[in-house]
Amino acid sequence: MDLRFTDEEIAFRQEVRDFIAKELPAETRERMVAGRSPTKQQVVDWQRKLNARGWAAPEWPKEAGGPGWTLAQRYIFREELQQAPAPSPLGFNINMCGPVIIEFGTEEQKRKYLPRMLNLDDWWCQGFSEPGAGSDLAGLKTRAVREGDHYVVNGQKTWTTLAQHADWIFLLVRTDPAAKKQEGISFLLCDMKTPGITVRPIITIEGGHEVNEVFFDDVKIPAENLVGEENRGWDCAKFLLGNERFGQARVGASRERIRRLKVIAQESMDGGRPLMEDPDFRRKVTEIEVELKALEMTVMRVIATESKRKDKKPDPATSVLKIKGTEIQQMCSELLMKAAGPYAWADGDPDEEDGSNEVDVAPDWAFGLAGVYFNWRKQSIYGGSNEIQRNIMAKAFLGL
Amino acid sequence: MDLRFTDEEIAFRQEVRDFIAKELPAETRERMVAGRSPTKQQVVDWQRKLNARGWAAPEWPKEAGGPGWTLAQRYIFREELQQAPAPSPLGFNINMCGPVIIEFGTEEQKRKYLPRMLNLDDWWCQGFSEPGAGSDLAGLKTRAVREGDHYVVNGQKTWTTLAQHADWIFLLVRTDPAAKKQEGISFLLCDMKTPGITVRPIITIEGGHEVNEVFFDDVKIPAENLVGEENRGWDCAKFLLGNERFGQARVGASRERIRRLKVIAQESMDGGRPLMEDPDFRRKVTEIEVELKALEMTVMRVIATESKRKDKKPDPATSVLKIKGTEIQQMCSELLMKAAGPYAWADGDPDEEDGSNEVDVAPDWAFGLAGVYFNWRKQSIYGGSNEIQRNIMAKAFLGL
Amino acid sequence: MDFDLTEEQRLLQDSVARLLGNKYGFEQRKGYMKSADGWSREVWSQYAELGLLGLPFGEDEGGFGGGPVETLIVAEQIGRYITLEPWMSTVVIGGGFLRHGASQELRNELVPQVASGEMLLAFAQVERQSRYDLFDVATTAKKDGDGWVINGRKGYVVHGDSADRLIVTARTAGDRRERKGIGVFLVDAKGPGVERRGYRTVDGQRAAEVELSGARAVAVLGNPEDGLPLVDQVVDECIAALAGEAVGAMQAVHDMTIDYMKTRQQFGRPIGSFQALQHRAADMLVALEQSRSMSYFAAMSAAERNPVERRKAMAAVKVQIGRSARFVGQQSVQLHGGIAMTIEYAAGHYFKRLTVNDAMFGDADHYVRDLSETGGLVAAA
Amino acid sequence: MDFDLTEEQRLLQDSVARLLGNKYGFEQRKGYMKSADGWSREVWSQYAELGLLGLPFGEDEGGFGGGPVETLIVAEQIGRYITLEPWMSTVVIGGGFLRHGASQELRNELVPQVASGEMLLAFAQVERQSRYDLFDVATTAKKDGDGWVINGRKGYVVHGDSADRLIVTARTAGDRRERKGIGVFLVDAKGPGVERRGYRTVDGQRAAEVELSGARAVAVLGNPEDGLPLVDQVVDECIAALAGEAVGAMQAVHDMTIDYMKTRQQFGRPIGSFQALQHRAADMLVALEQSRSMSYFAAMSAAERNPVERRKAMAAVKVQIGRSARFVGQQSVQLHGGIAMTIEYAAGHYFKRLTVNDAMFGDADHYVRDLSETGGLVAAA
Repeated sequence: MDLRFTDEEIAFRQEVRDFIAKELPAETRERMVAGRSPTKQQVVDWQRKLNARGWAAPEWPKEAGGPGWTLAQRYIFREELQQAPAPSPLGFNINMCGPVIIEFGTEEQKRKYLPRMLNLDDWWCQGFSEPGAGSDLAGLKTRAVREGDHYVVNGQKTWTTLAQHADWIFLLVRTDPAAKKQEGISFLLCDMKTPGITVRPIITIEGGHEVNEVFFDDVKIPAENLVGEENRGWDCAKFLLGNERFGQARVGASRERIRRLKVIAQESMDGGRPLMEDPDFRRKVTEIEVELKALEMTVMRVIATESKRKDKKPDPATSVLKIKGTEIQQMCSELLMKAAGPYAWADGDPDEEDGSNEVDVAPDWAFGLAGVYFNWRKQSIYGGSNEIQRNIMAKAFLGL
Repeated sequence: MDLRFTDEEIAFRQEVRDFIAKELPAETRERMVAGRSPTKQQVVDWQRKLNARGWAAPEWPKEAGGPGWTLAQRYIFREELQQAPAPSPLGFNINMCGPVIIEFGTEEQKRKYLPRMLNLDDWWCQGFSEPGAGSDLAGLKTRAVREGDHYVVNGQKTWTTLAQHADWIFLLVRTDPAAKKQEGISFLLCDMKTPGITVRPIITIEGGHEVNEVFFDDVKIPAENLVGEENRGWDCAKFLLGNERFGQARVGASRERIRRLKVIAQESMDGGRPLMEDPDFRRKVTEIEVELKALEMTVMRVIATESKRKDKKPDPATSVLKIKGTEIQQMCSELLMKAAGPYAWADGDPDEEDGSNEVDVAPDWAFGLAGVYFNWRKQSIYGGSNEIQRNIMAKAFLGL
Repeated sequence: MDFDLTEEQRLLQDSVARLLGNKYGFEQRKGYMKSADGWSREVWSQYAELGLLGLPFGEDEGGFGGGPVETLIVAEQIGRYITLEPWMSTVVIGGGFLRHGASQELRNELVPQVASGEMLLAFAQVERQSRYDLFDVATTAKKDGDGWVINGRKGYVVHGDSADRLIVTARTAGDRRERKGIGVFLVDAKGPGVERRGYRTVDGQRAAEVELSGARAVAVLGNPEDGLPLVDQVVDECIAALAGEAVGAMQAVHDMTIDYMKTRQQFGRPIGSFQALQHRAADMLVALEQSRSMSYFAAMSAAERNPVERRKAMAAVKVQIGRSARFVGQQSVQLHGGIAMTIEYAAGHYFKRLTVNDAMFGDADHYVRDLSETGGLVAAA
Repeated sequence: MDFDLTEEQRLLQDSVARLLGNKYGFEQRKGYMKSADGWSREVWSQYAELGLLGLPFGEDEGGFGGGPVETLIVAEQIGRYITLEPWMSTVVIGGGFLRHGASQELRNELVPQVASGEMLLAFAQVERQSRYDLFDVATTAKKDGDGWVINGRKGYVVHGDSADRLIVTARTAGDRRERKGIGVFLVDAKGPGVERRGYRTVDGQRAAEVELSGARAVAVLGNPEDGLPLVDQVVDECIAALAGEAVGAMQAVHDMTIDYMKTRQQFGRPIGSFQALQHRAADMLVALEQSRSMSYFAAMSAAERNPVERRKAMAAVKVQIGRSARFVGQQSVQLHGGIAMTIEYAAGHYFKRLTVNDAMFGDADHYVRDLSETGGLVAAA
């Protein structure tokens, strides 16, 4: 048992850190420090810088355009991005659709899509969830009927994150309605410019536009856009979802939030002294720091185990990472809001490109923090709600 | 809406308080302040003093020997006893078996048992729970077979509190094994000296002897000891359990514990100052005080509603009282243990009559507090576990 | 001890419930939010007709003669429909300052205007450094002839953008965090030296950032050298009303959640049949019932004469209500799942209102500290 | 980064597990508890044979040459079987003082005796007023000729009744709560001026109250004028071992609970089929896994050279382990129901051990305060 990073890994961390320090635009960083999402252009620019360096897809194999890193390197890389903070490589491209194509796609599909994914020439989005399906993903109803060399798709997807930016969508459709629930599903790729697609924004409670409904009305998708076999799309979905091994822990991101929290709580006065000196507030911050340290060690355990695993089954510890990771992130957002006090409550979409504290109704460091808190309640709902994670642990791991 | 006590009620409280101040033996009080249960003799003596004053059975109707109090008076009386602290009237006699006899018993049974119950000439115990039944009380298996003018009882009861002190036991037995679960049960009264009864102590985790197993081996119980009709004993049981309206809140008892806690946390040094001045400890105490104040108001709401209710159905708020009441009591016991620090950990049965800190291994105020904490974990298990209470709320009240 | 409403109180409750039932559907509310004021003048005039705007004033001066229980009744309905009108600012806070701090002459002038709905009031108290300390006041009031001239900056002035008069705390003497030397002044919101920047708050209400540059007070409320006890009293009365609002909102969102759990299907059955979610709903009910109890305690304590006891009681109220509101709000969203994350669904709006309600005049954490520093509710013995 | 055990470590783990599997059934344990010592001399001699008593000493001096990982491995097994022998007192704490504080001569004399099981040590540190502050020492040591004479009273001396030597903290200079002026002394437990009153603690272990009246030290450990850094270091190593013990105990009681949930029937089905209880079990597993992670962090940090960083790390360890142990312990009892409340069932004994484990050298609340006062783990930026 040796619980430290190797010298090579420590050197690698420095290399990543130096790269970020040199290449990350200050504006992107500042926007993210304020708790806002980077703009589309900021994400694209950054992805291209990573791609130029060969770092666009940390988890991809070398032959597909990845850097060929060990798990520890991937972890270090992502952690450094998160705590910079810098945008992560676009998840839809790099962690969702890309790996599915690498695993199940034809050579033709690989050639066509992967390089453009890496360079963010195409922005992808995910068409999985449907209204009414919720945690029961396999209950999806969107139909695809084969007609000649096309599928004709009808139905509706929802919670489609950043569909408004997307050039392409990968989606699950039902190709055999007579089959049992998980069977009869196929995995398709679709150009968002195809006639019959309508994107309608869903505005979330804090006022942001991050997710969408996507309607398919007789949308013709070329049959060559099928990934894997027809009616075997659930394999792709399971692979994609199971692929998420330690990404939901977001240790680096939470560390960055705690740093920020400490700065804000030092600015914010309470009872005549900085809030950070209030024993109760300080205790709360310390408690998340402790949880985060334990989570970091749990991630490292998962990585160490993963490197030796042969099967591709999801690790039960993944649920621990999801539950604790999201609880910590939500708690950070709550403490940030609390730290800002009444000045957190000015309404404004934190993701608006123009910002909205221009009339100066709050100190800049406080503005919009309630919105982030409200928005982050989603974290315990999506990606397999934390209740679903507990079901998984009880059944798959404890055998209850 | 008028949320205050009336002048009469305030005067009544003073009357009770004066009585306790005058009559309660100092030894009894001191033993209870230390967190230990009163001895059998202390309970008996106190019950007789109450009986002499006509206060032995606060909830009984006048004709049965009760004082004829309003609900508010009963609440005030019990609260004053708890926060003195003084022993409450013996629950098995006064709140369990007595009311069942008053409601379902014959005149003969009333004459025979009630006066001796009031004066604690007979100490009763409860034979309901059985091994294996747990939260599923109606699953009981102890059999009673009618033979001439007797029932012959065979089986086992468990968790029988203070059976070692008891002269009589009231018990549920199965008289018709063919009937459905809740049917075919009868309610019997049994002299503990009847041949065939064996009492075996169950020692609880802290080392105390409070509960017992009671074995019945061909025990002959006169048929006249049947209460209500044969095979209708579940009615008695439901009545008895539903009778518990606000007793489990124990607001007065918790208030007394908080007072004690504050004294101990003032004695106990932490970081060079009294523990009570530690912001985190103080916060925890304050949080229970707040919960307790809310609970007190909830009890008063239940009382006010009860006085106007015609039906005898249990109030859903009863579950709130059980859950919060026990959570608060458990938290008090935990904070008392924490306040005492390492000196709470000397082992010793807190209920031993001789006490056991005689070799002076801890300050007297600290001795045995861990034992009380361990013992009080039972509170969220017995009397319908807190999980069962949540089931009741979800089903009976929320309709889920 | 009697928790039943009197006949008159029941009528009041029914009439407010009927009005809001008709006027405060979710779509109607959205419409009000988008209007220029951010709330409904029509509803406001109906408040006036029902006597809600004169609620706390004596019948002799044209009011309704209501006390803390009546305020609780109205506040609960306001929470149930998460209304947007400036009732809390104008009637509870503004009315409180008029009742406890205004000269007879000023009352004669303003009470009828408030009761009729012509006069809107807002409380300009928060400052950038003050957080939740009512006595932390940097804004100054300087004597100038018979009057007072005010300079400073106030933030999060709830409904400050539509108010006709601002009730401003300002320092007449002493250092920024001294308890003495604070005065309360009435300022014409449209008068010279007052600049307001209105904005919407996260819970859909309105507020303003206010700059005061040589603004002249039109009246003084209470003792200009020692106005803090007056501020404390009015804020405590408002805390009692906020408790009612929170209980109404918790009840509404809990009902909504239970309904959703009964209809929403997952894995072939209603999600309300899953025991883990049932227990969550039961815990929410416990939190709600404990808060309801505490809102009664708040109404009882609002009239408490001893200010130390009153402040302690209100601190306890804030702690219980704030903790419950957080739990009920968060879990309502969680039990709904994604749908409650959208702005088109009511549950999220209740969650947001409950979040802000907790923090108004200090959140549960603030008050648990206050209460613990002053010895708590139970004396040692 | 590698969490796998080496071949040698695996052998160590297996041999301890095998020994305790044979010797530490619940009934056997009860027998040891009732014996005069309160633990088993036979098991102790087998510890010696396996090298567990020489674990942390160099192979050159007759030890096993183990480091923090080896300590963790043994401690986890000790927790799994909640053993009663004085291993923590003698080997982890006593061994720590010998390794870091003893002269070569003293080591030469004592290490072989400790490793062979002849010499039992106990740490006399707690005083009635000290609570969890290692530097709060009223007991005095006065120079007398070449030696030191000790006066004072120590409480909760774990295994103090069977110890041959006591390791006593005593003040050589300064005020009671000064960090300087504390010395660490080795005292013959059976020598003149030492009075011990042994007792059983709630978790079934043994401790003693010790009165020192002119007891002469047989040796000094470390610098008698500035022994606190030595105490801190040894206690930190012990905290890392306690973390392992807690993880072992949590794992055992969690396993026991899951097994019980699978077999215990209520309402016609195993209680493990109730979702609310399943989620509780899952939350316990989260707590356990987070603690296991933290026990590795503890082992990593035990060798940290910078004492400030080491103390911070151990504070974090205590917080995580303590919170998890409380939850897992309480819920194990709750999920079992009544049966776990009886002394004849193992779950309650794990709960009690976990409760005491949390509070050894300070509970989670104590360390969260310590850590928060020293700036936490993450620097602001």
